[in-house]
Amino acid sequence: MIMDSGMTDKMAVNDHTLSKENVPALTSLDTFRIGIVILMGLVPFIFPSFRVMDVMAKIMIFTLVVASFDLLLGYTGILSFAHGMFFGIGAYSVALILYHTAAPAWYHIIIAILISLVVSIGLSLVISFFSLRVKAIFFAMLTLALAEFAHILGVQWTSLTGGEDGISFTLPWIFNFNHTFGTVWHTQINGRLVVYFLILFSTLFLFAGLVRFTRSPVGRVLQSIRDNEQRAVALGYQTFRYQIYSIVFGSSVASLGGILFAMWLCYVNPDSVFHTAIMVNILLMVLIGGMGTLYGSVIGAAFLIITENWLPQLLKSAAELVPQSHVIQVLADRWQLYFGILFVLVVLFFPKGVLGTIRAHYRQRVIESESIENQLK
Amino acid sequence: MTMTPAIETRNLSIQFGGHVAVDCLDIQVDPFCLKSIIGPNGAGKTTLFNLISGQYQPTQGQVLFNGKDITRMSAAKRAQLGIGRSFQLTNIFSSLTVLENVRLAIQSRQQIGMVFWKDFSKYPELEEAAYDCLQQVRLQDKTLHEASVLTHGEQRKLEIAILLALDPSVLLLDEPTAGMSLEDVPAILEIIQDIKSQQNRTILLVEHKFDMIMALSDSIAVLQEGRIICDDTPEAVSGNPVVMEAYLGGGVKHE
Amino acid sequence: MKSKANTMAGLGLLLMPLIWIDPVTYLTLTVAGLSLGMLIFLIASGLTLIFGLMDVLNLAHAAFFAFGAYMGYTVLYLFNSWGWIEGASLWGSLWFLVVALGTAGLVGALLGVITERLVIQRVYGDHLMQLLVTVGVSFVMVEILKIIWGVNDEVVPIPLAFQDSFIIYGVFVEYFRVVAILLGVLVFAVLQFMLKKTKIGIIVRAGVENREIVQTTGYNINRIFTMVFALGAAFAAIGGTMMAIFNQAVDPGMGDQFLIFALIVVIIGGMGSVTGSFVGAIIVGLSFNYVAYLVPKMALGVNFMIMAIILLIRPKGLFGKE
Amino acid sequence: MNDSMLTLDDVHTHIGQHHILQGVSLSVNPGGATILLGRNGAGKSTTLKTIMGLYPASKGSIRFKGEKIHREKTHKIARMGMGFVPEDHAVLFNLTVEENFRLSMVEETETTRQNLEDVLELFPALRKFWKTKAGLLSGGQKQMLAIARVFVCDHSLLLIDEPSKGLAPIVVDQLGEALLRIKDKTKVILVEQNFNLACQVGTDCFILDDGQVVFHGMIDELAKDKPMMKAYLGI
Repeated sequence: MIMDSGMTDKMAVNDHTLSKENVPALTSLDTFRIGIVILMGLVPFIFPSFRVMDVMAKIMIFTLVVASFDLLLGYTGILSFAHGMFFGIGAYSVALILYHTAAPAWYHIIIAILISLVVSIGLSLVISFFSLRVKAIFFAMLTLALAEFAHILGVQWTSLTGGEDGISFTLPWIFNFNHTFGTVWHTQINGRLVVYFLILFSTLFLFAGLVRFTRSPVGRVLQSIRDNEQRAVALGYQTFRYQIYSIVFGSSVASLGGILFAMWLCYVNPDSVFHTAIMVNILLMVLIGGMGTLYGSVIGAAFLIITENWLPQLLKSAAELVPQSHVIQVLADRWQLYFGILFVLVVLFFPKGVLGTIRAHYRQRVIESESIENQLK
Repeated sequence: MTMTPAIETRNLSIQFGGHVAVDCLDIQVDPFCLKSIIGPNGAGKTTLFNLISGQYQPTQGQVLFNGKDITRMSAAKRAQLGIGRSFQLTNIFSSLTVLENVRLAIQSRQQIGMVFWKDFSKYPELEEAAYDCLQQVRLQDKTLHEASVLTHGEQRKLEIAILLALDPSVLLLDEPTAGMSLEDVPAILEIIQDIKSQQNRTILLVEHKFDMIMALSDSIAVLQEGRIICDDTPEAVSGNPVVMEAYLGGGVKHE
Repeated sequence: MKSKANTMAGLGLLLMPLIWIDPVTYLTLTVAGLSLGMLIFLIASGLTLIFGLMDVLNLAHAAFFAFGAYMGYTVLYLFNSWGWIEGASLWGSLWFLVVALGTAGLVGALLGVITERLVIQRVYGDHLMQLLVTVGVSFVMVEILKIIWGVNDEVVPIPLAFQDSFIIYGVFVEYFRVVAILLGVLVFAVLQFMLKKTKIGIIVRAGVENREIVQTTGYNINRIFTMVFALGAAFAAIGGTMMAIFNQAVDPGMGDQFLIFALIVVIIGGMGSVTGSFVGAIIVGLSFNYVAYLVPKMALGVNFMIMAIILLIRPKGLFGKE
Repeated sequence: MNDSMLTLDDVHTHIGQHHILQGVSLSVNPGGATILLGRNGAGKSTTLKTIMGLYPASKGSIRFKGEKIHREKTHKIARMGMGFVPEDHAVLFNLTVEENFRLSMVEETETTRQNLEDVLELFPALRKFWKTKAGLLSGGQKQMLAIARVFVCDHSLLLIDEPSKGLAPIVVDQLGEALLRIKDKTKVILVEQNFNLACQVGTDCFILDDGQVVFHGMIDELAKDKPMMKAYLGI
């Protein structure tokens, strides 16, 4: 069953007693979800190529980051351009600690997680206190300025961050890529595979946490605030507090996503984690999947990352079909242009995104069948 | 015997710019009564509501709720205490379903708004309670509709259902029939009558339909330029020539 | 009383760097800071205008700015290739500047018209959509810019006369800095006149709130909106050319780098207030220069600190309303 | 009829998928006030907005002073001398009372300034709040401002949508007087639910039902026609 309030409401209304006793059976959509997770787990064994595994790992990480962003944008109605910055904070905290310690051990990763959480929570609290009370648009501006500042800091504070060259580092303990544990199914079980599964399970766990959060009473209040804040206050909700909850939680998850990202690449630089282009990508992923759907983040992340890996080559080979045309060559080189155009078109003409559109359609059908029922009565 | 009034204001004033909208106003509303507030446009009726429900902070004076000073309390806190209000222009969560609109109100009343670890479907009793409220205002057939697709009259009913769901001891109704077509008005009237006959809530009502006020009210306060010029029983008010001059402009027209 | 105290406090802060800097250097830095401030004001003014009147936060502003910078660069590059720039007199150089600024302004206005008609017009009244869509437009425009001019930094040929300076009381003042200050003040005056003395301000603010009423009163609100947006874009482009000459270089990412200044200025000054932006830009320009002289690495950080402090005292900015 | 000021001929209007006006034909002569009556949703407001060009007519023609206007832009129609007061306190909340008036003076001339003085005479409360934001006015004061601001310009035709909605009786009386005064000078088309007010100011009237005109006649004739009133107005 789609995570759809309409459907649950219907059950509750028409069938109070039934819904209480019934243990929910596995629906086709649940099976689909479990299937995807199992498939993700099997990928390293089915496809020996690193390329596929790399794409899968990035899809998972970005699903997580995009979902946490959706919590802010889609469920709370707050546009924070600093979300990419929190992602960067996570990535840099693990990179810096492992890089600056002589002999990193497993607990250094725990320390990195703690540091990034503390920094993210602290910073998101500060941002909220400064800007939430004024106006949503102000929040957007302030976070954008902050994100730019973080990028500049990453580039210019060379003694700490290594500047534009970035930091490469090695992972400790079982995560070390040189670690091997033997072979299963013709596939070598090594540190990289361990990290892959760490990403898989962390994403699963945190994503489930986000789903639970949005489906909890708090999540419901957030949606009401997005819709009509004044009314939510009149109902007795202290809206400010709820918005802070959402921002702190979302930002923390984003920084955890950053940690996973850095661990997968074993390399960070300012452009790869702090640049506005990352933020634009996250935005595009949310929009394509559908704001306020959470599950849409899977669709958005998968679409964009797969295209990103495949579009440049496709354009290049297409450009070669037209020989000696400089313009076409240049147009093929700037493949990000097409993302930008797609972005604008999606915002203007497809604002609900893939999953949002499907759900709206589905809800319409539920209402129609309900009104037919009423007429029959 | 003197009862503690459910709502009392003392010397209440508020200014906007240089303009005094409510001017040293004292009003007392006895518990479980229905008091109407009438007066020409601009007399400060809605402003008074905003002061009582906490949307505005007064420039001077006090607001008391069951004898307790709530002047410095936020709007959200007052709602939790039991002061519920409806708005002059319809004010609902338009992108949420009808049921969800009411469910949120019940959730607020039961103080489980801060729970983030439990799935909301673990609270079926909330939905049942919401369903009951919707039944009271005869909207039970529209539970799954998005609130924005309701007609104007239905939205006003939903607004009252939300208010009931908060289970407030004091209801502030700001022109519940405003903008409604004539054929929808009796339904609202009936609903207010229902609430009143349960004898467990205090109601403050702002309304322009004079017949309706005469039929419903226990007492009527007449506001003019931010002051109360008369506060009495309906009969006394309708017999008061000063009031009739100020409010009805001479000749009383009963439609 | 209070405003007097504020002015005194402001003056005190302004003179504070004299504790560490000798007076002549201080004056030099002040002139440089003022001219930087005016350049930043030029960038921020368009943003403020569009936000204050049309209630649109235009994040594509940085892209208009960058386009303007490249247009100015192109004009000067052409003049240089014809050999006009090198030996030009001060007045000749001024003419080149006017042509460059004019071209940039026209192109900026044209881009503004296109953007407004194609995109912005569909999202009036919806802040979230505006933010999203202008981020997208910005992204597209920077990519187009890279297609036209390439991804590398380019050196902007500068008339030598601009780099000349004259000396007053031992303080070196470059001619270009004077031009920058005059231009900033001129733009400020034009904006103030437009907002205070004409009805455009009223019409546009009214149109933001309720198009129907404005149309039925007899105004062609669509055209007026397009014009205001184009004007904001033109200011951004002019600011871009000025900044290109000031830095003597252009690069595709320059929009983002300077957007941060514009944002800080608008936040400090109060959103939508032209006077606020003017004052905010001066504060940012001066403090940036003083601090860059004393502790070079802290320059941008100090601007952030000033922003934070002002937000703490006045959450709506210096001149912000409601 | 060539001397009619405004003629609608078989006008259809769609809003989204809804077919709101289903062939409205009516014509009004210069002078006096014409009232549009009918139930909620009968299409009265849509008729006014279609005349004003805010909704495109999908079929039919509209003529104003002999010129076809059903393809014109709203602001052009307005400049031809048609004024419009939409329903629900149609003022600009973020503008002061003064700015609201300045906005309505498309050209600030001696006449408009004189008109403004006259209007302020009629609604003295507005002078008191001259520098106040219109959003801070009470509901009734907003409605007064909404009407007062169109009186400033010399229109030849005024379309007014439910001016008495949400007003206290005494203010309705005041409004009635203002309308009586203006209708000597300017033709008024009024949508009104308050039948007393309609009778007070109206000369002739049209009743709309389900997007069509079902009655046309003098308003005092209608007042006598009890079955008609019952059937279409629920009175």
